[in-house]
Amino acid sequence: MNQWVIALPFITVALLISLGLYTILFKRNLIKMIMGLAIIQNGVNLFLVSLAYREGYAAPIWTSAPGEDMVLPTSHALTLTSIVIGLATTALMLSFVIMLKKHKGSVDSFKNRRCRE
Amino acid sequence: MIDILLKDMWSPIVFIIVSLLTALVAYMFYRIGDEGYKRTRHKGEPFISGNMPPKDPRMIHVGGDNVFWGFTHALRKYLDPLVKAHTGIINDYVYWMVITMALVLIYVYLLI
Amino acid sequence: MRKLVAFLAIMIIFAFLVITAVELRGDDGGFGEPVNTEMDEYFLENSQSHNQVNNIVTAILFDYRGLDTLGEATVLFAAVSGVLTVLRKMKPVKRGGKR
Amino acid sequence: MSMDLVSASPAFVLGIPLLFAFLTPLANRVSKDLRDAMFVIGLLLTALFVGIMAYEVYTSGSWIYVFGSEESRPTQTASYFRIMFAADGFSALASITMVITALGAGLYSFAYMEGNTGMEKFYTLFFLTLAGVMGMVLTADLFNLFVWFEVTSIASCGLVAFQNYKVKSVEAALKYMFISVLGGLFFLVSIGLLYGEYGVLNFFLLADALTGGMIDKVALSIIIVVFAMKASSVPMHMWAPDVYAESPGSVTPFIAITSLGSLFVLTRIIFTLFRYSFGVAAVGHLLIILGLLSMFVGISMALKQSDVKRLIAYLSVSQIGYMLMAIGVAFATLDSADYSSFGAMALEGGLFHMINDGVYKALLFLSAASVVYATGIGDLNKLGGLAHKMPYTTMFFLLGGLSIAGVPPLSGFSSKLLIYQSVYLYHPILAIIALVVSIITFALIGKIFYSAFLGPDQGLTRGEVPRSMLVAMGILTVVVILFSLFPNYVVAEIVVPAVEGLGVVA
Repeated sequence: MNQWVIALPFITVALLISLGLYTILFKRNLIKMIMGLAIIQNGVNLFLVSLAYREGYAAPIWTSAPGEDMVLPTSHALTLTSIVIGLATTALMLSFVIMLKKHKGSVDSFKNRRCRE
Repeated sequence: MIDILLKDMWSPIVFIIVSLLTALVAYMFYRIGDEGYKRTRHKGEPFISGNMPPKDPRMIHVGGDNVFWGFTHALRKYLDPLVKAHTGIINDYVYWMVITMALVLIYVYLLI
Repeated sequence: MRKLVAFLAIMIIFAFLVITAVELRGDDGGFGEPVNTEMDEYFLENSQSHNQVNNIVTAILFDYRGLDTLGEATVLFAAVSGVLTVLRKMKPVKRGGKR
Repeated sequence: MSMDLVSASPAFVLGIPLLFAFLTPLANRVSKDLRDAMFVIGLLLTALFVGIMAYEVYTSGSWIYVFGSEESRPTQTASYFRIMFAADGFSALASITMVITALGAGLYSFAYMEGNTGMEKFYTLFFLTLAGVMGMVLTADLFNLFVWFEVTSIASCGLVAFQNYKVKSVEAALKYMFISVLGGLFFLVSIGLLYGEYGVLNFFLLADALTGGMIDKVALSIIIVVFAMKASSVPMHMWAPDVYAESPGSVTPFIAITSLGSLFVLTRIIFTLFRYSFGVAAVGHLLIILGLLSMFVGISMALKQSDVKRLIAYLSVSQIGYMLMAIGVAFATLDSADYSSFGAMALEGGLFHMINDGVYKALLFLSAASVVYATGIGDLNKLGGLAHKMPYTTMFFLLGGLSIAGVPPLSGFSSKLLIYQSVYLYHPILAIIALVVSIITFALIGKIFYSAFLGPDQGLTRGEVPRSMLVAMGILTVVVILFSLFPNYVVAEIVVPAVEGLGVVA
């Protein structure tokens, strides 16, 4: 039982990812679907950051650390990169939606289905 | 088991030479034929079920979906649901991906 | 029907993620107790002597995994180019037929 | 000096397209001719460095290039903590495929895209896609793979939506982007799982560390699904026809090559990461199932298409099935004695089919784009009689089409023969299905050829496409003919080193 309580941050991540998937699958508004994607992004970033955590350890900066006890630095670097990538992809997708709205005047995914079959 | 490996026997250059030789033989047979044969008036004109061919030559062409119409029509009970499943809605694209992911996860969990 | 299947699929993925979350890093490990830290310890020990940098994340971003940062900048550049491309003035190009 | 250049050639293969992606907008400020010249120079330089890398791999063996390390060929574990590129036969094969297609598509773009505004952005996105794909196939680091995956997704989506006055293009780009980003996020989850468990990101260290526990199972099955999705495997193929049909004709083969690149990555990941820790048979069967589905559903959907590019897109989905099946058979037999009797042949066939497929599919897409360029019509119901005015395009299409259908003596037959025979030895049913699919492919090529090119002249076009487009297709044709005439040479010199590069020797 203790294990489940300890793993709570990871379970939060799983919840966030499932919530995002739910949003993507059940919402028809394209903007809301992109918001669902952003929820998953944040969940994944939370996952990467929480991987770094070691109890009682300091941030990986030598000037403020009391000793050599520091949390894992690699996943912080990975998270920084993935945040920037998330920003870039979201921006591009929103610009696609803007263009679709200009053309057709709709952000409904059920109405944007000209390519099919 | 196939003892002879086809890939060891396969050589495109030999194939091309053999095809050329075959073509040569065919041409020689062709040359034996009667040279005095005369084309009749309707020879070479399209024959459409006994109807007169249309005046406009563009109408003779059968194109697009009509080419394998019979084949696709015979398979319509299999093809139509398949075509219908390609809805073109993003939600469905994600839906199929999520389902595949769930199935693969179960498959790998059970079988490895 | 479709909604039910989709919901089930989400549930299955959620279940697997939860199982992995609990199983991560062994039975007695888990959150906050990484097991294999060889790579990170190497960075912690050597980033000062290699790079004269106190902030180890900086050392990783710009030295050890510098190519990732280049890729990150490339992603930004690609996204900017993409947005400028998509949102540029529409000017249809007529083509085909009897030119 | 020159030795350093050779040693660093994997970095240049990635770096040259990146550099030129930044340079083309600057050159556009000076003049349009300089910009066009830069584009060609960049492509040729990339090809040069791919050639240098491949030559070095084939003559003196593979090596690993470590970024930012004093020793570029690692001897100690600490070097594996940095990002590294694997320059082996497999990356050589993959990057040769990419660069041939990029050259063809790039030269074709000049005339095809004429009249569009913002061409400097087009060239930038083209180079970024090339860089992303090269990074994807060369890298030996999981997170770095994710970064190049995203670069490829973003840049290729920008290319798809380049003709933003077409609503269908924007829509296809949005769909592709959406599903790629979702796939990328799942990939990131599995990277996180593997990093959290083993604390390393490098392929080789990870391959040593994997134990085959629950974490590995979940992470690796997510990776399989994500890369199969990007490779447009059924049932996650639905984005592919949209994107291939609605992207600008000159870059369609280039978009197709990104999905082929994902298949390369999938192969490498499976063979390096799954191999030592897992029951290989189950994963092999999974790939065979995906391959069969792709072949069958792809070809069935192609039967109902009436748009020429959409039809070819579905044909390409079914071709992906052949490769997945061949890789699956090779992987399923990896631990048994069957591997030396036919598993290795399946792998050779699959890899040979990948390089073939990249080239002839490019030829096919480009000739379809020529039809659209010359007539403005993509609908097969309205086309007809183009052979009268466009003899060269007809010839190119016929060559690519017969090759994709696997008609002897063309290159598609040589690789399919390897696949048929090895798959037959694994299970006869698989080979029979593959043959049937191949026959239907031939019929569908006949359909396009008959309805678009044969028949009386409909007066749809005034003449052949511009000469530069013909030259671009001609280059690809020469490659197809070379592959057709000397398949044994290609297998011995390019494909066998690639099989060795995957770390499996019969």
